[in-house]
Amino acid sequence: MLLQILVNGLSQGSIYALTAIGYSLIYSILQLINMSNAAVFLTSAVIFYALYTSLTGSSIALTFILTLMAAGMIGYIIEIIAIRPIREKGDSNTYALISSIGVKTILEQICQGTFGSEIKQFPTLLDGKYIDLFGARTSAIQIIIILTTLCILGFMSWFTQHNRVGRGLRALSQNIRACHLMGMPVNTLIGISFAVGSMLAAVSGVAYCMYLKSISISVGSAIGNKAFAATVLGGIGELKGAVVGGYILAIAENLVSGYWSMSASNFISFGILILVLIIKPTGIFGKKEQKKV
Amino acid sequence: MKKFLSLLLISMMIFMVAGCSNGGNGGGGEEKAETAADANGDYHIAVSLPFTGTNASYAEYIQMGLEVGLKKLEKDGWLNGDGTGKIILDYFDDKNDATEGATIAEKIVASSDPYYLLEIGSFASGVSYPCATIYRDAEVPQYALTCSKSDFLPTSGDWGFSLSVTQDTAAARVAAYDIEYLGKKNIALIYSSDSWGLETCKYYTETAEKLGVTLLASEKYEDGQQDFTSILTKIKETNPELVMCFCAENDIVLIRQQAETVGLECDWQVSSKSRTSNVLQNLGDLGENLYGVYARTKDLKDPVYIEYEELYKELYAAKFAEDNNTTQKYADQGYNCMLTTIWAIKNGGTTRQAFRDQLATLKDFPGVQGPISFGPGRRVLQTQYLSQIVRNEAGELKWVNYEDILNTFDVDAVAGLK
Amino acid sequence: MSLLEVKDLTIRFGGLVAVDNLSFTMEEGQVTSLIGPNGAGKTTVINLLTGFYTPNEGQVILDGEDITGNPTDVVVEKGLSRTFQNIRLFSNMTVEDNVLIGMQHRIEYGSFLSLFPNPRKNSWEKKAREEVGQILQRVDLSEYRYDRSTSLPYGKQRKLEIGRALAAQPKILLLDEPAAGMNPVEKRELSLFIKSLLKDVKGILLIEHDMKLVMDISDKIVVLNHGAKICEGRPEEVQSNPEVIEAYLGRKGARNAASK
Amino acid sequence: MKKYLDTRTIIFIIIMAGMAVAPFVTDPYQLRVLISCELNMIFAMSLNLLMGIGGTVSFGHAAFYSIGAYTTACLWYHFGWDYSTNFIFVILITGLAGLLLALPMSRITGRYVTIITLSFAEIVNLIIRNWDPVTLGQMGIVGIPNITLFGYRFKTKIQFFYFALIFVILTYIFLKWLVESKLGRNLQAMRDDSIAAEAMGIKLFPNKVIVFTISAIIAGIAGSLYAHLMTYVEPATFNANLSFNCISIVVVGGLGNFTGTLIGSLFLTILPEYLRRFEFLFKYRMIAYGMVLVIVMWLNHSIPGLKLKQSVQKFFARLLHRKTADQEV
Repeated sequence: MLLQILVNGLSQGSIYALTAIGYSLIYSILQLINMSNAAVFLTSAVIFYALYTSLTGSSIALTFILTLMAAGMIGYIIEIIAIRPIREKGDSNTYALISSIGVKTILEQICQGTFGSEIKQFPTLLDGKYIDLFGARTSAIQIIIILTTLCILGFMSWFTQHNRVGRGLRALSQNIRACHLMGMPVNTLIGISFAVGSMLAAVSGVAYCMYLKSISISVGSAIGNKAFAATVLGGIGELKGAVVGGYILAIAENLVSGYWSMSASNFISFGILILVLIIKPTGIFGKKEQKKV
Repeated sequence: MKKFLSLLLISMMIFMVAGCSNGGNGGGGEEKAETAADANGDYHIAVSLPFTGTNASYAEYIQMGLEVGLKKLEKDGWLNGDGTGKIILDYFDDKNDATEGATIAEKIVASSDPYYLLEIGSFASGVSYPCATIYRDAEVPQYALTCSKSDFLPTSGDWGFSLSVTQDTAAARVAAYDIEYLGKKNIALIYSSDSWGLETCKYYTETAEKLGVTLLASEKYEDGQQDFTSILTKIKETNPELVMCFCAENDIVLIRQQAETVGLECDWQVSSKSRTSNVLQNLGDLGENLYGVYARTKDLKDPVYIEYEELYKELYAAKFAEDNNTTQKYADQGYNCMLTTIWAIKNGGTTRQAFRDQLATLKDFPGVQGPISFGPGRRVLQTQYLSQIVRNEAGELKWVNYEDILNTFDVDAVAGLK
Repeated sequence: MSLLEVKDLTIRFGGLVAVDNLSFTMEEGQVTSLIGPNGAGKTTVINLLTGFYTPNEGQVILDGEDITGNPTDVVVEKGLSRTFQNIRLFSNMTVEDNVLIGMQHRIEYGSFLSLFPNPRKNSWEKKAREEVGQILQRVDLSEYRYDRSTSLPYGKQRKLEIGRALAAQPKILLLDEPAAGMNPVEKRELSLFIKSLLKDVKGILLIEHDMKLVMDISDKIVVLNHGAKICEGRPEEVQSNPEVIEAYLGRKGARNAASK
Repeated sequence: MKKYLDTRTIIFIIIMAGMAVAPFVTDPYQLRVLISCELNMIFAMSLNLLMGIGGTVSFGHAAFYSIGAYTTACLWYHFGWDYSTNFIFVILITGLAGLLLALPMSRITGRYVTIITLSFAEIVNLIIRNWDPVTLGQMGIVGIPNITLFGYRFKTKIQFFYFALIFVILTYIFLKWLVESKLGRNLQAMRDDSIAAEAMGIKLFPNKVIVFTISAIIAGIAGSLYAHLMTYVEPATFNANLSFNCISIVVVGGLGNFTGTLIGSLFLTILPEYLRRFEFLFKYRMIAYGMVLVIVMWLNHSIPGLKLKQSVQKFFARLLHRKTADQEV
């Protein structure tokens, strides 16, 4: 039983982690909590479903790539429409926050309008195959999700360390004005960071619906808050923090709902978050900001 | 430029406050018109349903049922038979939110042009409840067709109506079927944590105790929950014979699929709320032998049903085909609601008070789900049968009703309702 | 009995000794300057005096009272108020409100009385606003009274910050590089202004890089290098002290200067 | 000289006069919309105190709103007290909740404060959902009666409207006193630059606790009025959207500008109702609402914040032959 819970925790943790990386990426650059990230999670799942049923028919891979591109575009457009005008005016983040809430409402309502609120079947990979992992019954899709998350974490750490654009993003997170002075295309880079964040949300959205083998419009609501909590738990702004935070949260939740009750598990996830923040305000991996006078 | 924009916005706002009146003159339509019909003899009915938000699909089905009912009336030449006396429906979207629902209720009550004869109420009891006091005070009939909370009718004074069996009766009957008829003794329960889930779970447990069965586990889940693996793992430990689910149809699909991943083998029972074609379709083979409860006599030879199905296909052919040639459960209830409303108006219910009195006397009305009548306190007297997804000879999975069950098994007596 | 006594003040950040048992005194009615090359630990000393950091060892005695390790708000009440190297005005507040914040610890009505109009609050508010008028007169910013503080030109913002510090009626006014970013004319005006401030406060501790300004108005100079005091005395003595020159110009520089 | 009649107070008086006359010219539906505006005004003003003056961006302000509503509902359900005694308990319990939320603030600054408020709101909602013996959990509490104050029952909606209007006026005036007092200034100083504020002798933590407690109490009062208005409370209505709507009202109205909050409440409460009458918008009403949020953020982030140009200010100055300045506190 314990092992089963751990495996469930790992796969759910991966879902949280993927979305959390998106939150963390954008936060580290703009110190902005991008509320529309959860809406992109839902929108990309709906786009995948729409593409799968209408255009590309059978091949999951092609649909997945198209969805990723669409999600990247959505992320870029969100940045241009909702965030850039405010950011360039140098206004405080609260205003960018409100416009990202506006975008969240718009995206959610469009999905609601077009998709309807009925549940629908969602294609999945290697359906029905179960592997007996030391007595814990894990479905193939769970393994795939865990592996993809680890690969993406590897890719992201490579991307931010060695790739030119990735290093640009990391530079941005240190000091945007300096990047301006260095002649870096700050606006496009921030646009790319939104696009990357959205793509990550798309991956986790589609993966989650594949795990559930079905899709409905309320799929994003629970995940949005939890992923956000995971980002903070791991230390906001730290990519590996988002992943570790996601896993800790998911495993704790599954343990509690396994041995106690599901409604208690929500208590636990937010309870842990507050406890960690009180003990170490910047989260597990976060660096303590020096109080400069 | 900015100054112009600010003045534009502020003036727009003042215009909006005035614009909100949409024709309603001051003081609202309190005066008792001797007939609710407007200038050209048509009757206006307000419909407040959650067209956006979580229960949006149910709202659409009810709307389909109402429209099919209107189509039937149109075929019979409207109310007076000669093309006059139309019924006009005004739809409102309450977003499944109590505050929104109450605001709409005030709008309906206050509006004198169009003057609403009655209001066909919201889907969830959480939204119909705050409106009940508003309609009771303004003496406007509230037809909350899907409200199944036991104390909704008393709260709405004598102006509230509902077409669905109250939770206490429905839950007791399901328990009786599971324990006595199907002979299941080891039962686990999964229920949604909204007011409907809580109440049905309470009555189900009570009846089970009366019949000497204590539940192995009863697990509550928060709405919006998608991943049930932890609950199902826990229930698997208690290895039950039957799992009873008081959940919405979307959740049943998730639970049944995830039970497969967790490896929980047992029988499954759902309440009437999720005994729908949608569940049938989504579950596919997993749905086999899924028990359900249903009030409908799927008697294809029943003329009322045949006429309903024709009109339904005429208006919603694509949806009909998509649901492999069955009409949606909530559309049937919408249709029943429309038929009973038309019947009440035709038999003298032309003012709000008259309509209320007339509708309260409903007895053995030939509805699509068999005869409907309002017992004492306007509670719906309707029998409910056990039903199951069974593979017919052609190998297709279909919902089947065990209608002859009542000849050998008096469910109400067993459930202690008599 | 000197106005301020600092006895072997020390603070360590991990291995680094930022201030190495520094001792100096300030006398009443004098402008004492604290100078030293960049990174000598001047700002750290200020933070130690004003209670932002608590020292590992040593004592700070203000007008006979030991204020070592006291939190900032207690230090201000005891009579030590400061300005900042990079101007820290309250950006969304008017000039008047900024000065009112400066004197807030002298306005004697608590949070509870703030919640509703009462005679005590009204009288204190009236008195405070009159005093603000005088202070703004003193730093000649009266006509900007209702303007937003950040809308003032740079020089005037500096003056406002000094005005705000004055509003606390401190015993010692601590000026952290007030002349930074000023042209010679403004500097000239500033040095006269600082001299005139001695009428309002008992002593002024000045931290400044501009040697001409420091030599011009200081009665006593303390020179810091790498967190340790290398010289304390009158401007003339400090000017000719070889260690000071070496600290500023480096050994080679010192030799050239000496040979000239 | 005391600026009694700066532009903000004048606009406040105009709005209140308009509202006072409203019941005579509006039908019950419009009156209901205006009552919702009133509750949003009180609720948004409390958040504006926390955000605009206190500098804390709170994502979970609906928590205090729900605590206020549920305190009233539970006390009536279990003990049947009338509004006068309930009111005292609403103040006590929401004040306590505000205090509880302020405690972690001593160690935490900046962005993390927002995250703590979000988690706090989620936990409060979960407690209400699952504490069945007291709050009846998801069943909701039904049949909350009209407000009875010292025997007098506020039966009709119009009486309720004026009862709520009194609260709006009292809150506005109370907050105006607070902002123009030593406490108000200290809070704004802490908001603008906490290090400089500390250097001026302001004790950060006690002030934080006070602003959280007062803001929580005012939000709690709005919640208790909501409970009596709706006669039915259930946990689902106090969700995250309630907090986000309130943040939008405050920001659209202008941070720290209480008159702006009144205008913001009117604008963002009437807008969805007004959009209801457009047929083509039937299902996509909320999309228009989202777009308005984004557009207002473009327009220099608030309507009143569009800086009524000097001419308007000068007009009032000449009118009252007083010197007024662009008092953008």
